[in-house]
Amino acid sequence: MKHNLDKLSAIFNRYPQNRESLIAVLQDIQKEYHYLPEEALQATAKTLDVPLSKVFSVATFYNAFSHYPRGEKIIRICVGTTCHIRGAHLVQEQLENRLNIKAGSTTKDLKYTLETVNCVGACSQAPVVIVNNKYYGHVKVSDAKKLLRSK
Amino acid sequence: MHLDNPQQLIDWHDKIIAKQKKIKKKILVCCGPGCLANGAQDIIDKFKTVLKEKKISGFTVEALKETGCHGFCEQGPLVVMEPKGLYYTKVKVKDVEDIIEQSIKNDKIIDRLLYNDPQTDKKIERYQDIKFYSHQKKVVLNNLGNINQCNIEDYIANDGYQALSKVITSMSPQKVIDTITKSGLRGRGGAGFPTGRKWATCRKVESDTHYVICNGDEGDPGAFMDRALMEGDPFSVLEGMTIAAFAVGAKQGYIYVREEYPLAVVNLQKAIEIANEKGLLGDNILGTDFSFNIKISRGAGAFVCGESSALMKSVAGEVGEPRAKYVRSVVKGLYDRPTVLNNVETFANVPIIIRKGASWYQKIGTPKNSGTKAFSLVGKVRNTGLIEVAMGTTLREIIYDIGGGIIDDRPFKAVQTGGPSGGCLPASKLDLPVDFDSLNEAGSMMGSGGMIVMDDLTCMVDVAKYFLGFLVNESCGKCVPCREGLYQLHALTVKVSEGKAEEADLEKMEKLSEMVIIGSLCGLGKSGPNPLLSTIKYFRDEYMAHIRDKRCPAGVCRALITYKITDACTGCMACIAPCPTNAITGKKNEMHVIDQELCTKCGACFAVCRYDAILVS
Amino acid sequence: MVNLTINGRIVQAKEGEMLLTVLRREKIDVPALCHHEAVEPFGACRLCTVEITKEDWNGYSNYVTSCLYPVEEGLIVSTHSPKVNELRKTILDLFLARHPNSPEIRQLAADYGVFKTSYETVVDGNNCILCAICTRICDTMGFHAISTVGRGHGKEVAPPLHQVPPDCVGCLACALNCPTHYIEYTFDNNYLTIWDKKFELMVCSRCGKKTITKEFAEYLSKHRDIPFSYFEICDECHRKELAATMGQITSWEREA
Amino acid sequence: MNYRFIVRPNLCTGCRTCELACSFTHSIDNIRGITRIYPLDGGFKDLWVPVTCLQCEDPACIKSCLVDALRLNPETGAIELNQDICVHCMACVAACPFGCSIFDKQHDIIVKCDLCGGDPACAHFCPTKALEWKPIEVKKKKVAI
Repeated sequence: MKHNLDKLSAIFNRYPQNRESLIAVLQDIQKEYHYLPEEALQATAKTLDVPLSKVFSVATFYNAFSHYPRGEKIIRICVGTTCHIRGAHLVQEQLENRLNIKAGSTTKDLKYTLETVNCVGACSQAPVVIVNNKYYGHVKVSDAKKLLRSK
Repeated sequence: MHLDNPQQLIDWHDKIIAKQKKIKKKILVCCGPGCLANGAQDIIDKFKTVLKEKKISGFTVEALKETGCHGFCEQGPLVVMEPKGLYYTKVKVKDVEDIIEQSIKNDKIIDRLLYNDPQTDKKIERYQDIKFYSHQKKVVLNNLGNINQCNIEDYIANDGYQALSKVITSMSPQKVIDTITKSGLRGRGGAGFPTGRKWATCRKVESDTHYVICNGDEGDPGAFMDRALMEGDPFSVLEGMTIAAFAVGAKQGYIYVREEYPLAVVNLQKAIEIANEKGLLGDNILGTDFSFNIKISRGAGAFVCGESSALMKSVAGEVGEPRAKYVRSVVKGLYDRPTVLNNVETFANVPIIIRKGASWYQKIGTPKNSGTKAFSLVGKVRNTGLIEVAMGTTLREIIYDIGGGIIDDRPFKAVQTGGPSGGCLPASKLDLPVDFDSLNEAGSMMGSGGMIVMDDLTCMVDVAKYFLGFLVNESCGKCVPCREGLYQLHALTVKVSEGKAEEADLEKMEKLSEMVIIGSLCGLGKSGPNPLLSTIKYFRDEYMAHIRDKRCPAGVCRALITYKITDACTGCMACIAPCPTNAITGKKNEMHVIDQELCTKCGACFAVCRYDAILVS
Repeated sequence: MVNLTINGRIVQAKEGEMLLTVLRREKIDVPALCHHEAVEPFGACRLCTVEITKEDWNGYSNYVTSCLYPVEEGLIVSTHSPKVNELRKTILDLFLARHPNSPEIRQLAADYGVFKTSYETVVDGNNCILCAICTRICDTMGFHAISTVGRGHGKEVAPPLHQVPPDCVGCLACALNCPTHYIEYTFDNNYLTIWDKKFELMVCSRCGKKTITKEFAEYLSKHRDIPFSYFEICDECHRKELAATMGQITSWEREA
Repeated sequence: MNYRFIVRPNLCTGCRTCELACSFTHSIDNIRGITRIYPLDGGFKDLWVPVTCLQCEDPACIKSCLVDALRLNPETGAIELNQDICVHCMACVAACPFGCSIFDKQHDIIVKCDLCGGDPACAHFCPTKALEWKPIEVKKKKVAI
């Protein structure tokens, strides 16, 4: 996939160009493109003067980074302890079945991405599902359909 | 305005107080994580638009405060009206006009928004009278529900930066360390290492530079105290760090915030900019030759980065793999320089201790565990939220007095503290005083302060399996006992939960756990088996039920349960649609049946049944 | 100099030395799979764990990886205490569950009396034990061609982007130092293939013997200030050349 | 006392005793090592040249070693290869312009002359004094040939 990499230089310019900025730069790239395109990783390595292997190592170590394009609608299921004991795994399974994908992947039509997240600190609303940054609390198994339709 | 000497800070403080005195009525809207998830932002916006449209004499937008977490998340979104302390719960956007019209303009109380005490079934007007609040001791969280999140004037009006001013003008670094040592403050991140001793060691190490790092990587699932502090009272964290920097001689500090907390990053960044602008951070603080800068370092989703050496690697832009700490990080930390690393709550305690004195602080709590501790009280407890209690408060007080007991009055089964490094304590430990040492002794740990209450519908094998699964995902993969050992422990718990385990497996798990504890490189592995060991210790019967009787008493482990519809079924058809595999059949007003072949035991029917007609066995 | 007691024997060591170095010097057999003197100690395999105590520790003892533990005055070390042996057995048992086909692991496990894993065999386990010797050597040599990728149980060693590693020069150090010989490479005529990258080998211009890869020679010549011509003939032909030159000089001496 | 390793090709008879001495001295586990010294045909009648490491002052082997396994032993003047550090990349073998870093197939290691730690066996056993380990006066000078 070809990308408009013009936005990269703006991201690089936000930080001092050294190793310490690596994670911040990758986060901004992730925010911009919703994943880390290969070309962007290569450009990052070059600009920050960090070996490509190290960039890749960091990019695959941390959960926050994805390496494939993500869907229009990103559904994140909180699987923190509280959400778990209040049935988050059941909600997860529902969503997985409905979308026919496992958590951590994207539907083929690039409509939905299903992800899990370890606690978003909204435990009083458990179980919590976040759809494109909007929080849904006290989610029930039967809410799966509603979540998929939500904006 | 840039403050060039301590006197200017005092003048400014007085000016703010005078200005704020003029504001008679205040509306405090809680913008803590829980309330935001429940739509507090919409309420704020609505207040703003309504206040713009309707001019109310003596009341402007300035009196509207977007505060940090007020605590009682279960009842959110919360709106508090000062000076009376009038307390509205579960406020919706449509209530906003009513609140302005009735409570602001006409000083009337809106009954339907008041908190209803479930025990007495009476409405309570002021939050101070609610048991959830009255049993707490708020020290470090005191600002949270009261001041605007990123407003330095509010912070200064509440005695903010007085401690820093005192430190800079009248204390030597050694005296600061002595005060902290005397206060008995122990690290709030989990292990409880004496903060004063840590600072003293760091100060003694000769180096071209020292670092101060604030650990805001609150990774324990079920904990959000640090998030609430960073979002709701960022200046207290900055002030605490600045004092620490003064004490150990650091010029550069970092705050490591986990990426799941975007608002914390925004608020801290804002606070840093403001503090820099005012001369309370940066070069020549308050006109002295003491300089200290703080940089935010965002985590990227790795639980292991809560471990100090992994965190420091992450700050340096590397993979967050811990290193062996035979040489401690106070001696050789970030970039091999002496580094003080404390957690958010620890730093937030510092200005209060300096301001009010070590002996004042020491009197709170118990002799070896002074002060208070913030907890996020969550799970199957009635009143979930953010709380703060004096050290030594018993679990019973926390769960029953503050927490209001278990949801639906079900029996209490266990409380989990310390996250994936902690353990589950049973009912027999309810009178345990909550402090570092007692929890350790009981096989759990304080951790950063998540407290997850579990009822009889929670399966302890499932909890152990959950935590081990979590750790398998979060292990960095460097050392073998953690990478392979936890993986095998998880596999064994799966075996138990599927009813495939033998009695010998239990012993095998205990043995392997011991080896993982001895053999692992960092704290993640060394404490990883705790949830398993503590559940085996206190809930052995439940394991045996899975192993011997192939039965899950809590009705959670899917391989061992079946869903059946009993004669209580009214044939309402409510369960038919939610069933994802169409396993339920039945006609209206006739008893339904679950096809066991098709049933995936997802629990969807159980959740919707209003007649308790679905039996889990 | 510091004095410590190892398995009841008093031993002297230099300050700052790591315990494992001392153990190796004293010919005490302590297994270690992630240790290589060319790189910094790592502490991943945990096999070199020993039990330590001191007289004033009131009977308390600790378990530390000797590769990373700096020697201390008065340290009392036991390298094969029952707990330590049990730990090594457990680790090898865990290894065996994941790498059942590695002859090296099987041998070491057998030495500790483990012949069959008592745990569930990991599906699609390979022979990479993630000791990271390869990546660390690659880093130390300055290439940074490969690294660990991912984390936890799914961690692996791989070139960046799982593609042909641009920075690899084919020095083979990764493969040659792998304790389980997991990293594959093939020689085919004048080519070496490793990490799916094909390298042309230098061929001795006199005898046709193959030496290091051309890229490695170019790297050394560029970064280490060694004339490229040095790499154009093999060691044997270099020696012959030297003999001829010295022969020539000696013959002049004889004539004189 | 400073010693120098002296090689006199015109005294060499090509008897190859040095090779044997070297090989035996560098045995590992009773298996002979490869020789680090080679009496080679000098190109003239009855002329043999014992070729071994010249312990150069600006050694290509040290420059080529990326893991710092080759170091000068200031006591003997020998450039020694630390086998524990060596990663067997063959850089020194390829880089030495005199071919004196050698791959020992028998033991799968790279070897080079280490002057036997200060008492070279080859010189010891050389019947004709073509090889000599001699105390010399300290002069700032290259190793004499």
